[in-house]
Amino acid sequence: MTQGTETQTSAARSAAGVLPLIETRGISKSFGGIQALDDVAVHLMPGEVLALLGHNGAGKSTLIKMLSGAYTPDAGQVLMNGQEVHLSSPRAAQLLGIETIYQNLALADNLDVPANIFLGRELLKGGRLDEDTMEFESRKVLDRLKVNLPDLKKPVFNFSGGQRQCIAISRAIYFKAKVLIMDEPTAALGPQETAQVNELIMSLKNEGVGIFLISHDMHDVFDLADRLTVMKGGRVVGSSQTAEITQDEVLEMIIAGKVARRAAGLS
Amino acid sequence: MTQGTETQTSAARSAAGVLPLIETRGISKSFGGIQALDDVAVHLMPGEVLALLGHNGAGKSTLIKMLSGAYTPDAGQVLMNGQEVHLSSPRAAQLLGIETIYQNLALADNLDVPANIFLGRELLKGGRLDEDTMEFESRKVLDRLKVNLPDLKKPVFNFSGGQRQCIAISRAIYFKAKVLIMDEPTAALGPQETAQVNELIMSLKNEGVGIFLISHDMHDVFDLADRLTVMKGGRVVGSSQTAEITQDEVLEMIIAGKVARRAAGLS
Amino acid sequence: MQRVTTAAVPKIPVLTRLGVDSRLMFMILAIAVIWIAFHALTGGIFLTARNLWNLSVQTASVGVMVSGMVLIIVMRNIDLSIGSVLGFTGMAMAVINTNFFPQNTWWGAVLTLLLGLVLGGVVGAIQGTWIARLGVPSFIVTLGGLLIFRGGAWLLTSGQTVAPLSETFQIFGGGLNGSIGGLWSWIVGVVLMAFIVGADLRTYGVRAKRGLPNRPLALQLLFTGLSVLLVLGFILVMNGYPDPRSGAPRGIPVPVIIMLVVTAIMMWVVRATRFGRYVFAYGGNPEAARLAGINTTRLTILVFSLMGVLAALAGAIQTARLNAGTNSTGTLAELSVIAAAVIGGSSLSGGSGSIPGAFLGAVLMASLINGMLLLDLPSAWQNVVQGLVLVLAVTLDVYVQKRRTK
Amino acid sequence: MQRVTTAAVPKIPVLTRLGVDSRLMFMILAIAVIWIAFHALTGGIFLTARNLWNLSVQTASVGVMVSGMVLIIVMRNIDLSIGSVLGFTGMAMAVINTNFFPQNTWWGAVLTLLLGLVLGGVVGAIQGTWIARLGVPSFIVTLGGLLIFRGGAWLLTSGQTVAPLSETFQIFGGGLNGSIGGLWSWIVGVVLMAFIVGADLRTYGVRAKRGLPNRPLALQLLFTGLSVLLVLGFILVMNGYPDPRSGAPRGIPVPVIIMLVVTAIMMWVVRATRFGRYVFAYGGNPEAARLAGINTTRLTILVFSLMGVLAALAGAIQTARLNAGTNSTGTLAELSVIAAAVIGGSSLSGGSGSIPGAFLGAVLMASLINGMLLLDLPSAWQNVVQGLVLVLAVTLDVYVQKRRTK
Amino acid sequence: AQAQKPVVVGVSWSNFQEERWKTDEAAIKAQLAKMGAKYISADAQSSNEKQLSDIESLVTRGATVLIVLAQDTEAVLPAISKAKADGIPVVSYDRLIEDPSAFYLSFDNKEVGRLQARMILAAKPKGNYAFIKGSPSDPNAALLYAGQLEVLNAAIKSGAIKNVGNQFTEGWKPEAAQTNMEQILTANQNKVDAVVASNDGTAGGAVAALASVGLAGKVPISGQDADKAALNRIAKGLQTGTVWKDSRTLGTEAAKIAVQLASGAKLSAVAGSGTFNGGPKKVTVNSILLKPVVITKANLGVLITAKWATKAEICNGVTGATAPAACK
Ligand SMILES: Nc1ncnc2c1ncn2[C@@H]1O[C@H](COP(=O)(O)OP(=O)(O)OP(=O)(O)O)[C@@H](O)[C@H]1O
Ligand SMILES: Nc1ncnc2c1ncn2[C@@H]1O[C@H](COP(=O)(O)OP(=O)(O)OP(=O)(O)O)[C@@H](O)[C@H]1O
Ligand SMILES: O[C@@H]1[C@@H](O)[C@H](O)OC[C@H]1O
Ligand SMILES: [Mg+2]
Ligand SMILES: [Mg+2]
Repeated sequence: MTQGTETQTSAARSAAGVLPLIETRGISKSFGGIQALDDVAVHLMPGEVLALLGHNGAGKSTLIKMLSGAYTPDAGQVLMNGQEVHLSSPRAAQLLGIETIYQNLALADNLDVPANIFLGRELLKGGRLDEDTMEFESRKVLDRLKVNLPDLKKPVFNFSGGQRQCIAISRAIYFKAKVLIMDEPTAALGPQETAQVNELIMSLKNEGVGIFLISHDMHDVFDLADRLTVMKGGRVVGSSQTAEITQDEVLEMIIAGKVARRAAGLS
Repeated sequence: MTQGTETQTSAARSAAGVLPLIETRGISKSFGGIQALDDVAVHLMPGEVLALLGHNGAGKSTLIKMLSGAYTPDAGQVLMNGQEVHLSSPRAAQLLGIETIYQNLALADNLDVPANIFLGRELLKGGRLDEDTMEFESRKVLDRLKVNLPDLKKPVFNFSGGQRQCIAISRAIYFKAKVLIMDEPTAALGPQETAQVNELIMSLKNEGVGIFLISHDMHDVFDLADRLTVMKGGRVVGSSQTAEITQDEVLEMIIAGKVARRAAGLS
Repeated sequence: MQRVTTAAVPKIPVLTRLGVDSRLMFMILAIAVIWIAFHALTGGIFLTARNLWNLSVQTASVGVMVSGMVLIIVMRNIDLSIGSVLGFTGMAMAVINTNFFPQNTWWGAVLTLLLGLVLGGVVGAIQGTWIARLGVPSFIVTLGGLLIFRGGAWLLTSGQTVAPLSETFQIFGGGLNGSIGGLWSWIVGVVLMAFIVGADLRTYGVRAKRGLPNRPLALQLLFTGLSVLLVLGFILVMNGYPDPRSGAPRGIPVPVIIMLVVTAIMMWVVRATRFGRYVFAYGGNPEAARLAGINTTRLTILVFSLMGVLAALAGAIQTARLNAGTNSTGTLAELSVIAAAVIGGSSLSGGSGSIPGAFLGAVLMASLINGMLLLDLPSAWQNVVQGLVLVLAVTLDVYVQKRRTK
Repeated sequence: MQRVTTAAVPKIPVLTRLGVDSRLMFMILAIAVIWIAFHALTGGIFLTARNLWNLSVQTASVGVMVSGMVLIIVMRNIDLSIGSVLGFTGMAMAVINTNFFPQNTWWGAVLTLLLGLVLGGVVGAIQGTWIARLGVPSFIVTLGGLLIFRGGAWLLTSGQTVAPLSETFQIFGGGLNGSIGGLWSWIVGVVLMAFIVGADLRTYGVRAKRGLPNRPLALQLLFTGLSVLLVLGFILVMNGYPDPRSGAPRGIPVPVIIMLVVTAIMMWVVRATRFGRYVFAYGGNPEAARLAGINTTRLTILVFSLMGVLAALAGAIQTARLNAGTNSTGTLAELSVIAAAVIGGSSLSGGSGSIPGAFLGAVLMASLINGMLLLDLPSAWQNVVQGLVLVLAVTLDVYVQKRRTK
Repeated sequence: AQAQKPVVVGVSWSNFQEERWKTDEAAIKAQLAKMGAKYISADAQSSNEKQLSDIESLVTRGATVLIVLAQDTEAVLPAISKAKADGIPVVSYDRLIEDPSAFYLSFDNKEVGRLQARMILAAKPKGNYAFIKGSPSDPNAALLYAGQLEVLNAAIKSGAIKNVGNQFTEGWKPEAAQTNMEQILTANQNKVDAVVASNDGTAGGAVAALASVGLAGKVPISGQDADKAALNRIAKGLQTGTVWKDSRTLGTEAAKIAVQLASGAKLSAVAGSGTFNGGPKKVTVNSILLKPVVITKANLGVLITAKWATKAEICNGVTGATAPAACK
């Protein structure tokens, strides 16, 4: 793939002098005959919240797993600040400042809350795990979400759906990210917890963090996102600034898989 | 526990001549020191949709697991049509007409879609599994949810979050239930799929099925539920007809754990 | 939007498209390679009717047990006791056969076998109950069983070898009188071929009528043809090894018939019965199986009982073949059986496993041992080579499977 | 709303509240019961200094390996090769020691040991790499290893036993010169006791200062006191068995020191290092561990290398103890080691396991065998009783654990 | 004081898999009972490591003298030196322990191998020989094979005898011997004229393999131990012979010697003892070597007279003209 074939939009952006924080070009991925992603191009600017929308099985989670290093694409490129990067492992993505909240939460069920929050990045003191500080810090970050956890030192196995989701969120926000990927972060959360997460998203955005937000909640999307991209059957249907589109038009894009007439120009 | 100590409300209902389809009295459950449920009484009338609300970890899932036979209570009773029943196993609950969609979905990941939908109640033909009919019937029930599944004969392991949720929903609705328990059934669903599920709830309700609906989505709750019960910290905060309470009042109940002043009389 | 793409034509694996189980194909291929290599190395001995006939008998004992082990492993359990249960029931049958029944009556042999199978079933049921009801890990319960029943085998006769057994009982071992002869082998073969052709065509027809996806007709015919040829070849081999006394073809040995029947039944159980379905559901997600209303306790007990019965069946075969009950019979058999199951694609973490795969795993292991003995390799080298081939074969298999689903 | 309730006082299990690991307590209790029972049954022989001293040496080989096996099992793997690797490295060390180094030099013994450990580490690393990089099930790779290295042990000397070893090397086996004597044992003991008191009090103080939950002071003192008494008792026992030549106390045997040091280090690794944390994270959810950025390939290789080193260490102990390299050394050791780990609470489905638990599991098994030998039971009965006690002990444990979390 | 302390004889067995050891044990027990000594024992289950622990525990249990059937004659030495240090005398039973402090009482294993070979050589002086050896981890298997070759070497060199297959038998298991024999037969198109099997268990497996190609009774085959099943085979003409080591004599002798040693007798003072230095390390030990007896169809009666086995056991199912004298 050569630079010459770059998409018009990204060329236009480069011309404007602001490079996207992260960008995909022509990403494809298939699983044993199922084409989960087909030639997907998305980009995210610093301090931008981009909502990814689409029906179930549209390919949203698969797409963001390319960006988090969980999967490697069959074809296509990922660029950060205009440079091609190779996200060959989750570690590689983390090191580039990409943090991810996975839809299936990805917790080690047999470990306690601090162990999960600091997994892979444990705090040490004098060569040994600093359990006390990790517990203290965990409590702090969890308190930001106003979640009620009876006992941090229990294995997370038996926590409720929402409690587990909060732990996964804490994991991702504790480490200062440049790009934050959130795959349906509030799906299992109660109203109060959801409000906290939404507040958090706004404050991270203001700190310049770029955020991918996958969500089925149209209200949240229109409250939080600057821009939205709709997918269907592994392809991008279209994109739009949230300010320039209505909920009904987005719904039509999701269901029909076509860009609404009025919004067509925006994509 | 004797009949004499029955709650006033249930006494009142009996007086009205309509017995609740299902009812709990004084249910308590603790897990190694954590009191997940404390003296919980709820009831559900035929054709009624009862929403269970509450913060994360309030005990909603634990409560409904008592009704589905997944857990046995430490103390308390369950009654169906006024008769005490012993829901000692999921099978026992199924036989009494109680179907459940669990929050964690509970699918056998290595089996395909029809095998999961008919798990435990496989169709036979001439003594052997009738795979073809099961596939056909699965397709039918899935189509009602308008979900897009590329290949029914694949293990469900790799399906997307929403696809898996639709399979779990199909499992529960295929078998005609008297009581349907839905623990956050639309949490991972796209807008179209959610609309279908909501429609389904209304039609089952009209057929006289009693439905427990656990949901964090206030819109859905007010659209679908006849009555709602709010829990906090393992106890019931209060109940109300949806028609007689506002969303804000409910939110206050969830967060403060107290019955809103205006709604107090209703509980 | 302009498309920026590098290829990515959706590639449905060709074998899947053709409705072929790539794992089984691979294993058959691996066995074929091993067979041909041994044939060359032994100067043309390996692939003689005589050696293949022997190989089939040598496979029988593990082959009978391995399908039971697949179910156990699929259910996230393990059974370490089968070697001891084999020895214990084998010794019990030897004692029963020589002491309690008149020699050389049909019913004496059959009754001995039945008592042995019941004993195996009871032993399995006890272990299964312990595991399912009390929640003790199967590793521990069956390790206890290994010790207890190995001791038990010794105690039955204070370590004395019990021999000889009745001629009728020896039939289960496939010795001189232990095969069904040329005529019966042909009858079995023809029935089998007719069945294959009938079943294949019927399935094809039904699927075609219902509009369900089918292999291309030519391919289906090729497959049916190959299956028929396989059966034909098998019968020819079995009849190609004459009885030294009469020169008449021996035909299929009884233990091999037992093994094939067990395998066929178990394949059917897994594919077509609720029981089989539940075993796999439990393996995939025990909690989901329970929540679906499956009686998982009973399921576990059943599977362990079945394993016990199969171990006893293998005990009968071994004891009859050796024409003696010895206290060492079956020692370490658990290892061969578990290995065959794992080679055949059972995962010790549960949820996956295949009966025909495990059967082929048993054939592969037995072929290795058989071939190396023909080469008269010193036993230390046999160990080394067996270890290497085992690892390499499975590595290749894993590699092929990965490429396929990539 | 009127309250309708039947009891349900929240019951925090008393042991948890007191900060006691109920599983370890149970195992210690089980061992105590077994010890006392044997003492009574053997007419006062079991609990003599001499027998306990022997028991400690008999535990050493399994005790050294079991902590490595815990990590392997926690990571959802298994290592069947350790018995063979033990035998192979043991034989290699015997050959090295007798052929390449001048007898009876310190450095000769130490270098032999080091070469052996390196060999074990390499063997483990190869197996681990195969498992982690090629994705072949550990059961198969290490089953291959079992065969290959057992053959290898034979081939090293064509099956000949290699003996005798240098006197200095024999020290690793705990024979006549293989213990550290009375004085040094006391020194070790006092240092240990001081350490326990110091560490316990410091931890208590720090937690108290930070306002973290602590045991009641009296209880803490009781616990510290008990630990000190345990060490004291241990030293007294070790010094209670005199050297027959001089009548002077033998003191702690070298293999027992090795076992205790390995166990202590491994406990520390699991509790306090990232490596240990990652092993458990991987066991709980391999995918989550990978997504958290952990290099799971390297982790697997490391764990298998560690296991190889420990197997070689056990090989040195066994070989030195036998004062001979034999090609059968270590046969079936894998079974004892896995059993000890499982008895100690490791689950073969991964994610859970405990080093001190496994250590106690090893002690329990060794006690059973040792005690049974002191009784005049025929060996077949010993097998039966050993199997029964094993199953019963774990059943009780499971029962206690269940009641606790109910 | 020594005399007042009761004699406790600790016997460490290598395993109980072959049925002969039960007979040995019974003989030792009976003799000790007669002499008022106590018998205690342990079974190492074919493990060197376990034998070490076994001997330790026998001493712990108060053994004043040991009878050791060594699993590995080298690896047992540390236990012997420990015993020596404790002043406990040792009888090395059946298998040589090359330590001057142990009294060697045995049927020479190499000699057993020689007898096996001679028995077969007499029946088939020429032709293709197959060897069914013992367990690869049992050093005695190697000794037996060495003895067999010693006798046959000349004929092998001259080409009269061809070694067409020799396999160890994992764990002395008859079923393993059976498979090994089947493969040797296949590899040689049945052209096997004689089989040297190292004991009766493995001979049983080999005979089963011969039977399935109709060669049982036609191919000479050796054995050792005079197991009852083997005696029956000999009577039926399915096995040429076995080497009978009257383990009752061995056991009785061992018991007597042990009691003597326990009461302070010098090794060299044991009645009838000589010295032996034929071991691999040429260590000189005090010894009594009993004579193994070759049993064939011709002298089966000896065993009946000696009450080793009953006529019913030996002659079970033996009928007709070919029946040996003992069964008539
Ligand atoms: N590992 C995999 N193997 C096979 N198929 C897969 C795999 N992962 C995803 N798929 C398939 O790819 C498609 C896209 O899945 P994906 O999880 O990306 O959907 P999604 O848009 O996130 O849906 P949802 O809203 O339900 O979470 C689905 O059809 C799914 O079945
Ligand atoms: N098996 C268990 N063992 C221990 N604690 C448990 C177990 N199940 C639930 N809990 C605890 O009980 C409390 C109630 O959990 P439950 O799952 O019922 O909450 P919920 O109301 O369904 O929450 P959510 O909205 O997040 O799903 C939580 O604090 C949880 O940690
Ligand atoms: O008697 C034989 C013995 O000498 C040998 O060591 O082991 C096998 C036995 O049959
Ligand atoms: Mg998704
Ligand atoms: Mg819940």
